[in-house]
Parts: sequence; structure tokens; C-alpha cells
Amino acid sequence: MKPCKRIEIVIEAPLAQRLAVRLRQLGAPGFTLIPDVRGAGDRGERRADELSGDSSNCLILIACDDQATVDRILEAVRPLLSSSGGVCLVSDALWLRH
Amino acid sequence: MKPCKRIEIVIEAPLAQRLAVRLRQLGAPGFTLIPDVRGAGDRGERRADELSGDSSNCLILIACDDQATVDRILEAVRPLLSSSGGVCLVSDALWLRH
Amino acid sequence: MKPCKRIEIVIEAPLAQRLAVRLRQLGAPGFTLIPDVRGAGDRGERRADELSGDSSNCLILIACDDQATVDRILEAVRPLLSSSGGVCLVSDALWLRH
Amino acid sequence: MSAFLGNLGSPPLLFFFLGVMAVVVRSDLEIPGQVAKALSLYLLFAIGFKGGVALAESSIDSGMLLTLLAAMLLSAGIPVYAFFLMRRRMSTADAAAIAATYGSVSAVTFVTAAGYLDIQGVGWSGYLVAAMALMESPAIIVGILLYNHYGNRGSASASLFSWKQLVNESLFNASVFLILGSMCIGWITGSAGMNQVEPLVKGLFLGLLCLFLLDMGIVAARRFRDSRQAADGLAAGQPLRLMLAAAVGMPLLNAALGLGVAWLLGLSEGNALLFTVLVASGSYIAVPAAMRLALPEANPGTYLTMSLAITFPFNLLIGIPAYHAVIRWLL
Amino acid sequence: MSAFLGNLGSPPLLFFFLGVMAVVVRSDLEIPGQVAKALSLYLLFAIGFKGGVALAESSIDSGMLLTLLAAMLLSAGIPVYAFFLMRRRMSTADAAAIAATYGSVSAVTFVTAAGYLDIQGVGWSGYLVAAMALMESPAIIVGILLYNHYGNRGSASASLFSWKQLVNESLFNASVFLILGSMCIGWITGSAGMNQVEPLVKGLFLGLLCLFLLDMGIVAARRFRDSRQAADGLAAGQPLRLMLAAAVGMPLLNAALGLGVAWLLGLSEGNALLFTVLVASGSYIAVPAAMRLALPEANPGTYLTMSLAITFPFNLLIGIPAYHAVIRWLL
Amino acid sequence: MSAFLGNLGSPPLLFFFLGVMAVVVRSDLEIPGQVAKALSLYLLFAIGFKGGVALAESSIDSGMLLTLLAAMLLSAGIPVYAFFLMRRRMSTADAAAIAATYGSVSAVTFVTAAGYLDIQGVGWSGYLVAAMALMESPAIIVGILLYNHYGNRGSASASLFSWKQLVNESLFNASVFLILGSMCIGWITGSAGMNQVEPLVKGLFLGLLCLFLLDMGIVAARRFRDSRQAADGLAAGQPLRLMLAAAVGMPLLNAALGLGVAWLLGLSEGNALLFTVLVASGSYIAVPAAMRLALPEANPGTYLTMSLAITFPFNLLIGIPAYHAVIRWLL
Ligand SMILES: Nc1ncnc2c1ncn2[C@@H]1O[C@H](COP(=O)(O)O)[C@@H](O)[C@H]1O
Ligand SMILES: Nc1ncnc2c1ncn2[C@@H]1O[C@H](COP(=O)(O)O)[C@@H](O)[C@H]1O
Ligand SMILES: Nc1ncnc2c1ncn2[C@@H]1O[C@H](COP(=O)(O)O)[C@@H](O)[C@H]1O
Ligand code: NA
Ligand code: NA
Ligand code: NA
Repeated sequence: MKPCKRIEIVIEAPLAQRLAVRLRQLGAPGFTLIPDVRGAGDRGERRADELSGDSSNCLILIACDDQATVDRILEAVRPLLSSSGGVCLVSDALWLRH
Repeated sequence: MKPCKRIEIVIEAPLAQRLAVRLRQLGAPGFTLIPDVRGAGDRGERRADELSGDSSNCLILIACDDQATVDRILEAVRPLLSSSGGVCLVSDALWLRH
Repeated sequence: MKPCKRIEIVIEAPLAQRLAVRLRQLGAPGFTLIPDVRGAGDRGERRADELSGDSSNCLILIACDDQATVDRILEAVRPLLSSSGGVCLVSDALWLRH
Repeated sequence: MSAFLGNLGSPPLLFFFLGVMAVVVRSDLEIPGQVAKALSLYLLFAIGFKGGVALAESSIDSGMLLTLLAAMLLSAGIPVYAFFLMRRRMSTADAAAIAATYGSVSAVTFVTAAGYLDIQGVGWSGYLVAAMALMESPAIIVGILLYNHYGNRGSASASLFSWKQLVNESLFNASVFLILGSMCIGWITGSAGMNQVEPLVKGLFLGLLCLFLLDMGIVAARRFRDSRQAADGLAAGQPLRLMLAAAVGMPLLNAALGLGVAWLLGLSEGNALLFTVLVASGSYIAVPAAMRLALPEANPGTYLTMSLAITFPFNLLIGIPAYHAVIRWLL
Repeated sequence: MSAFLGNLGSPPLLFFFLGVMAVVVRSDLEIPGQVAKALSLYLLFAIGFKGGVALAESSIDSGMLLTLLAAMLLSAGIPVYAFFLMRRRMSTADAAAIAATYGSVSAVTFVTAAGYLDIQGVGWSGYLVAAMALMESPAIIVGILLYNHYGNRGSASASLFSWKQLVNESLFNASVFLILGSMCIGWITGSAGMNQVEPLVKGLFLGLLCLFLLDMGIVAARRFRDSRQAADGLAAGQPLRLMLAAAVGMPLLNAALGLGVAWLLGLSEGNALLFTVLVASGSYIAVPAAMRLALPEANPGTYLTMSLAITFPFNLLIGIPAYHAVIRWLL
Repeated sequence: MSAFLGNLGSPPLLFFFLGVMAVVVRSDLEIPGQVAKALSLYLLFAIGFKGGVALAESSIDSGMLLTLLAAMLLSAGIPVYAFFLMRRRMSTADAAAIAATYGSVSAVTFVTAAGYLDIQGVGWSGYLVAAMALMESPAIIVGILLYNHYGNRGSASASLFSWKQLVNESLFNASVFLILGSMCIGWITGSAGMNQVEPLVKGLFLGLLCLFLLDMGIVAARRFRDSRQAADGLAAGQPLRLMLAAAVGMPLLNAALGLGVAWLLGLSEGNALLFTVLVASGSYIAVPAAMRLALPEANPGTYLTMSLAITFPFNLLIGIPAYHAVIRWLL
């Protein structure tokens, strides 16, 4: 079991798709993406509705054991949250090495 | 990065819909809801099956940096869990402010 | 509120279905399974695509307050991760008793 | 006898069996959830539209209005007798939930009966569709009133429950709304409208009913299996024997009631069958959804298993042709 | 007048109303997301294929090419005047997003207009389908160029935004690609191909359009309601009155433009209507998706609410028959 | 030659190309997952039902039973030779997985071939549908037996793997179960049943096949692209050239085998083609699912890429008309 950071990001689907691509460039060892997530926050409600041009959220989960990479990811996420809303949480976890 | 509580609630879909509405009234700054989640616990299996009247679970995630609000939310959730089952976990996290 | 471990496992859908069955045998008090989760890691991208034989991931969440059970679960998960890939994270949380 | 075999040998029923078989042999066959939901919306849309067009071609008379009134009264009245019957063997909450279940109706049973009549070449009137929509809700309200009067109040989810919302939801729940709406549109546009949508509304009806019943077979059999597996856990409902007796007894009692009223109203063969099927069927979508919020103490392992896994197949396989035979004999 | 009533009384429009009603009475009726998406793909496939087959039966002439050119020019030109008009009352970002919205088109409005013509028995030519596809993208690019020139650059999501990707996405977005592709296949296989797929492409068209517009009614009404509820939060867009004025004014102005050009091009009755409808409609799928990435400062509560919740129903209910009446009067 | 062009110019094949193109130009076109799944269930249902009805109109004879026996033997036998052939260049696990893949069948290739025959106006017999269902499973079991004998046992996921479950799953997997079940129902209800479901089962068949192949084009092209991108990561399979050679060689070898057996059995033109196509096709749903559990050491980047991204399009575009040409020449 190796200590690591557990980064959790909720952002709008169109941004999430591109963020996923960017994550690899930033050196994330991997990520998991939960699509079609609803939510509400400062910018009102978000629900999945492809027809309406409204877009739902995605939840991206990243386990990362390298602090420098964590910082790079957070720096990349911060401006997205400012301009388009969302949430990013960081917590501690143990990563089961196999 | 601001310390906050990460509240995670798994309850049946029909309750989750209404809990989401209630959350705003309780002062939650926002929430994220993952629909169509399966699971099993004391009350047997739950799967998504709209036709059968069986209902799936939802997972609700709330980041909250105000302890009083956290307590209010937990008080509202507790009776739901007693009567209809489910799980509520609280953990610590850092919230990326933007 | 009772302290517990929060186990989070991301593995391929066909394995997840069977792991869910196994979990009960290992004494897990319950579990929550999020289906159709995308992701990427060492083994490349995974997306939901039932037609193609490609399989998506599932995210399994287990709250468990008994350390012996936690260990049994982790031992069961470890070989799955080695052979088929995925991620398993363990963190601390408080479980709202009702 | 031949009516039974004819019914059992029709493609829709055989696909229902196939779904049951899929669960028995543990096949992973499954209609994706959203598609199954869409199929059920399609059936409501089609039957509503057809009913509306049929209505446009007839005239509204007092017999029609009487039938609608009788349907609503039955939906509100059945829960009362069912509640007191059930309370002798079950908790107040379970009894109230079962009462609401059997006062309300199953749209799929109705649609299947309509398909059965189409295959048999027996006509039926459009206003029966309205009867179905009117019967969904009263039972829910009566069931909860009974519980509030005879049970201990202050249930836990009560914090999320409000009467106003409940009434709104039972009046405008998706299936009631879609079927009534489609009926109105069919009624407004008449046969000119039907010409535009005929290949969808009529052409595909029986084929899509097959696929839908395939899924219902899976869903019903799965619930039956689950209820047996849960026999010793918290999830368990009442003993299986009691559930079986109640879930076959209720539709038979109600069918008798329905047949009697249909006879008093002087309904035609097809209309009498549809009316009886409505009264005899039990809800497994609208009622359970309402019960989860209003009566969380009631165990879905009891009321939902009864209506979905026992009464529904019973009506489909035995009830419809049996009621039909009785109607033929009465007429 | 009777054209209006005839249009309002057709099943597709009535189902649109039914969807709006569902939101008004707070019914939980909803077409599952993936099925709604599939319905929209079906409509593009069907209209594309039909257009292609029609094209195979005519010959390519200069009038056709001129029409396509005019369509593209309008899609690129409208954003320019719209931008300066809107900037007088709104932020540069909002003005640019609205400009792009109204330069681009709504495929569903086009499909509904085609269905309207089919019901009315008025013919139209296949190449209009190509015109629709060509009009989706230019407006997006012009809108962003305008913003980059007149607004403050360096927007936050810019890190995820690249021109190359944007151009690729607007040229090959799902709806443009599917409609052009189906058109080519219809054109290659001609009436022999049509024979193979006719029951799907033609038989089910109006029926599935009904179900799709039912969902569009829900979606549009929901957005209208949300935009009113958000009136004081961060999510709020412009004041409702301003939005209403702009969202009815833009299609009227553009329809006038479209009618003029259609008249200059000498288009037939059906073609002129489709052309006008394209010019008058506003995008609510492709443009908002692009704006979220390229112009995150623009508020979807403004531009999306305008095109989806106001302009779309306006064109559907009033625009199509009104433009048709004018065309009839002009011809 | 004209058979090739005729095949390539048919709407279903052109839609497959369109799907491939969508991936090439990086369009975001995609059929929603549940709808794609539903389309595949529809095709199995329709082909099964048609086969059953055809069966009801013929009589069961020894030639039929011999064909079914031959089909099963080929499905069990092909993996043996394929395994030893592949093991010369690949790991034991990969060789076993490929062996199972090519012993088993692709239902979609079969359905497309049936559609091809329908378009060409060539008849075929219902029992071929049963042959398809019987060929899915034996190869899986033989493949795993081979691995257990020649490879190192004790694989990691073995804890989740049980023979009993595997056998059950391969016998009753969704596609086998649905196709056999629909065939039985078609056989029981005969042409009376067909009358009820004809608009769905026959009318929409080719149209929905187009939409399904559109999605298969996307899915196959995406996997081809991914396998090339992964060329240096852990996810990489075998070198592309080896995979190409094997994935074109296997269907050709197996087609030769199938043609020979079909000739010995004296099958008619249509039946011989379907039989050959079955033998020549490779599984990309049932086998990979089983391999993931039973042989996690085998790399889906190899066996799945081969069957889905190379063999499937090869059979679709070249194989079917080529085998047909040979059969015509042999007869
Ligand atoms: N406090 C919160 N807890 C959990 N999720 C949140 C929270 N606030 C916002 N979100 C999620 O982030 C999305 C955008 O939030 P906002 O930008 O605040 O509108 C929402 O739709 C939610 O899904
Ligand atoms: N220990 C657990 N860990 C994670 N999820 C759980 C756990 N126990 C119950 N759940 C979830 O809560 C739902 C209701 O649980 P229960 O009331 O125990 O039947 C289940 O269907 C699961 O989704
Ligand atoms: N660092 C990570 N953080 C979150 N999820 C991951 C991570 N690495 C892998 N995954 C998930 O586990 C799956 C299999 O990973 P892998 O075996 O590394 O290819 C991926 O598809 C992801 O969904
Ligand atoms: Na009833
Ligand atoms: Na426009
Ligand atoms: Na084969």
C-alpha cells in the first residue's frame, strides 16, 4: 500500500473530454471518468440532455503518488473551474500496489 | 486549498431526487449526483430497472466547508437511512478554490 | 459516526460483476457499484462498448468497519489487478450510523 | 380451452415465457434499461393514440361516462376491502401498500389484453384507455389515507413526503400523462392523424409488444427469484405461500367484481374484457414509487413481488383468456 | 389562418405541446436520453437519405450550386450584423455567442419543416439537405473570430481550446457528418436503395417525429422554466424581456433576409420555405458545445435559452406557417 | 466483379464505410451504447424469427441434422489447428484466445450475409440460424482446454473463474439464447405469427441493419486506430503485420474448409454461403468476454483487434461476395 493523493474533479462534459487528454500530457498515471453525472452549484442545475445543448457533468478520479504531478494537474484544473465552474477535491488514500 | 468535509450518500433513486432539493434548503453549497448506481446491503440487491418498480441507488457527493451545514445535512439524512436503507460516509478533503 | 475504511476499486466490467458476488462471501457488509465508467491507465483506454467486446470499467465502493474483512477484500482484489489491471484505493471515513 | 392455448401460443406470450426462461437458465439476456423504458412509452403512446382515434369516430354517451365513473369508484373502493382483508395477516403498512397496489392498474396488462383482442379480432372502444388512466391514482391516495388512520404516523421519510406533491405525482405521472395526452391528440387529429403515424402506431405494435414482454418476463422472473433468495435476510417479505395466495386471490376477487360491474353496465365483449382486466390487475410502477416515499415501512419484497412476479404473469397467461371465456359465457 | 391551424393541429406539433404541458404540470414524463439521441440521429439519417435519393433523380445545375453558396454566405454573414446589433445591449462574449447561434441552423426545425411540407403535399429538392449541413459551421468560426477581435482574449479554458480542433469539430460534427453521409449514400444507391430501407426511412418518419418533438417540448419548456427560476442567481442570463425580444426578432429579421435571397434565387415554393427556415433558425446543439470551449465567458443562460426555449418553438408554431404564407403570397 | 461492386454499393455496406470514415475524420458521430445494443438484439430476434418461420414451412431431414453436426464439429475442431499454427509465433495464451475466436462465429457477419442474400434474391433455410447458435460455444471450451493443457495454469483471475459458470455462460449467452428462442417461437407460431410481427421483423430489417453497421464501422475503425496508437505501450498486442496476416489468413483457410464441407453436404447456394460465412467469421463478443475471465494473460489487443478490426470488415466487404462467387462457380 503506497500513500497517494486522490484527486476528484467535477466539470462539464465537453471540458472533461479534453481534460482527460490533457491529463496524460501532464503525467497522470491514469484516470477514471464517470460520465452523465448531474449536479447543482453556483451556476444552477446541470443535467444530462444531449438534445438541448445543455451538458451534464463528468466526475474524474485520479490517483497520483507524485506530488509534482498533483500540483501540475491542480494548476491545469484551476482556470477551468474559474471560467466554467465545477469542483475539485483532493484527499489522502492508500494505493494497493500489485 | 481549503479544508472541507466530503459527504457521500448512497440512497434509493426516488429519495435521492427529493434529497437533492432538500439539500439546497439546508444550505449545501452544491452537490453532485451519480444516477443508476447498483448495490447490495442489508436490504438485498438493488439494480436499475424502471419497468419493475425496483429502483436503483444514487450516489450523492457534497463538498461542504461549513461544519454547521454538514451537521444539518447529516441530521436530515439519518432518518432516511433508518427507514429506507443506504450509506452515508464523511471524510476530509481539500477543496481547490479558484 | 463510526470510523471505517472506504475501499474504492476500478476494474473491468466482467470482473466487477463476479467480484461483487465474491465480496459478499468475504463478509463485506455491502457495496455500491457504478457501471459504465471510462478510464485510461497502463493498459490503454477503456470505454463502454458492448458491441465491440471492449469492456468498460466499473467503480466499486465498499464501506467496511472491520479491519479483518478489509484485509480479506484487499487480498482478493490484488491478483485481479495484477492480471487484468485497475486501481484500488483505501481511505479513512466516518460512517453515519442510523 | 382452445382460447387458453391460442393465447399461450401467440408470439407476445411466448416471448414472455422466453424472458422467464432466460432467468431460469441464468442467461445474461437483457433489454437495455433505457430501451425498455422507451418501449413502455411507445406502448402507452400507441394505445393512447389508437384509443383517441377510435373515440373520434364514436360519440360520447352516458354509458361511456358511467363506465369511467365506475372505474374510478372501483379504484378507490377496492383498497378499502383489500386493506382490511390483508391486515388480518400482515402489518398495517404492508396491508395499505397491497391495498393501493390492487386498487390501481397495470398498463402493460391492459396493453397486452388489447393486443389479445386485436389478434382475436374482437373490437373495443377508445374510452377504455381513459378508464385506465383514471384508475391509476385514486387507489394510491386511499391507501395512504388508510395507513395514516390505522397505522402509526410520523414515518421517517416523512420529511421528504408532502401530500401536495403526492397528489400531483399520481395525477400527472408519466404513464397517465402520456396515455391521456396521446388519446387527446388521437381524438383531435382523428383518422387524418392516424394516416400519418399508422406504420408506427399500428404496424409495429405487436412486434414491439413481443420485445417488451420478453423484458417483462425477465424482470418478473428475476424478482420472483430474488424474493425466494431473500427468504431469510432483512429483505424478506411475507412467507411465499401467503404471498402466492394473496396475489392470485386478489385478481380473482377483483375480476369477479369487474365482471359484475361490466355486466351491469352492459359493456360489449371487448370492452368488458378490458374493464375486467383493469380491475383485476395490480400496479407495479406507480404505486411502489409512491409507497417508497409515503410508506417506507411497507416492504417492497411483499407488495411489489406480489403484483409484478405473481399477479402480472397470472393475468397474462391465465387471467385474460379466463375472463374472456366467462364474458363469452355470460353474454 | 387555416394554414396556422392546420399546422398546429398536426400530430407532430401537438406532441410538442404535450411535452410543454408535461413540464407545466410537473409530470415526470421524459424520453430516456440515449433514446432521444437515437431519435435525433434517425431523423438526420432519414432526411439525409431522402434528400440523396431525390438528388439522384434530378440533375445538378447552377441554380443548385448558387443556392448552396448563398446558404454558406448567409451563415457567415449573419453573425456579423447580429454581433454588432447585440453588442449594444450585451457583453461582447454574449453578443458573439448569439451571433454564432443565429448564423448557424437547427436541424430539427428543418426536419419539422420538411415534415410539414410532406403533410401539405408540397415537394422540395434534395440539395436543401446539403445546404443545411453547409450552414452549421461557418457561423461558429465567424463568431469566435469576432470575439477574438473585439473582446479581451486569453480566456480561461483557452488551455483546452485549439483552432485546429474547433475547425475539425465544426466541419465533422455528428449531425453534419451523418446528414451528408446519408445523403451521399442515398444519392449513390438511388431508388434501389430506397426500396430496401423505405419502411424505416419513410414509413416511420412522421410517427418518430412526433415522439421526438414530444421530447423537444419537454426540453425547451424545462430550459424556459430554469431560466426564469435562475433570475437572481449567478446562472441568470440577460433580463427575460430583452431575451424574448432578441429571440423573436432575430428569426424574423433572418427570415426576411432568407425570403429575399430565396426570391432572388427563384426557388420553388417548398425549397424557398426550407431555405427560409434554415436562415431563420438558430443552433442549440453544435454552437453551444463550441462556445463552452471557445467562449466560456458567454452565458448559456442567455444564448442557449434564446435559441432553444424561444426561437425554436416560435419557428415551429408560428414561423413555419407564416413564412409559408408569405412565400405563397410572393409567388 | 459486379457481385463485389453490387455488394459494396448496397446501403448496409455503405453505412459501414460511413462509420469508418467518421473515425478517420475524427467526427464525434456515435450511436448511443444502449441503442446499439438494442439494435443487435433486434437483428438476432428478427433473423431468429425468420429462420423459425422458414423452418416451420419445411420438414426436418437428415441433411439438416448432418449440417448442424458438421457446424459443431468445425467449431470444436478449428481451434485445435489454429492453436498450433498460432503458437509458433505467439504466446500460448494469445494462441488459445485466437483459436477460440476463429472457432466461434460473428452473428453480425451472419446477419449481414443473410441481408446480402435477401438483396440478391437468393433463398436460404431456417436451420442455418440454429447452426449459428450451435457454433458459438464449443470453440470457447476447446480453446480453454488447450490452454490449460499446454500453458501454465493457475492464472490470476482464476479465483473468479469456474468451469461450471463458463459452460453455462457459453451455452446460454444472450445472443445464443435470443436467436434460438426467437427461432423456436417463429417455428411454433409459423406464418400466423409472422403476420403479426412482419412490419418489425421484415419491413425494418435492412434499414436497421444500415444503422447497426454504421455503428460497427465506428467500433471496428476505432479499435484499429487504438491498436496502432498503442504500438509501444503495455496495451500493445502483436506486431501489426503479423496480426494482419493472421486475421486475413484465418478466415480464408476456414472459408476453404467451410466451402469444402458445404460441398460435401450438398448445400444449396444460399445455405452454402451462410455456412461458409459462419465458419470463416470470428467472434468478437462472446469469446473475448469469456477470455477475459478464463485467460486474462491473453491480450485483447491481439485477438480482439484481429477479429473485430480486420476479419470482420474483410468478411463484410470482400469475403461474402468472394465466397459467393466461388460457390456459384462450384455449383
Ligand atoms: N459543494 C459541492 N459539492 C459537490 N459538487 C459540487 C459542489 N458545488 C458544485 N458542484 C458540482 O459542480 C458543478 C458546477 O458547479 P458550479 O460551478 O458551482 O455551478 C455542479 O453542477 C455540481 O455537479
Ligand atoms: N458497506 C457498504 N458499502 C458501500 N455501499 C453500501 C454498503 N452497504 C450498503 N450500501 C449501499 O446502500 C444500499 C442500501 O443498503 P442497505 O440499506 O444496507 O440494503 C445498497 O444497495 C448499497 O448500494
Ligand atoms: N492513476 C489512476 N487513477 C484513477 N484511475 C486509474 C488510474 N490508473 C488506472 N485507472 C483505472 O483503471 C483502469 C485500468 O488501468 P490499467 O490497468 O492501468 O490500464 C483504467 O482504465 C482506469 O479506469
Ligand atoms: Na386493479
Ligand atoms: Na440561422
Ligand atoms: Na468461425
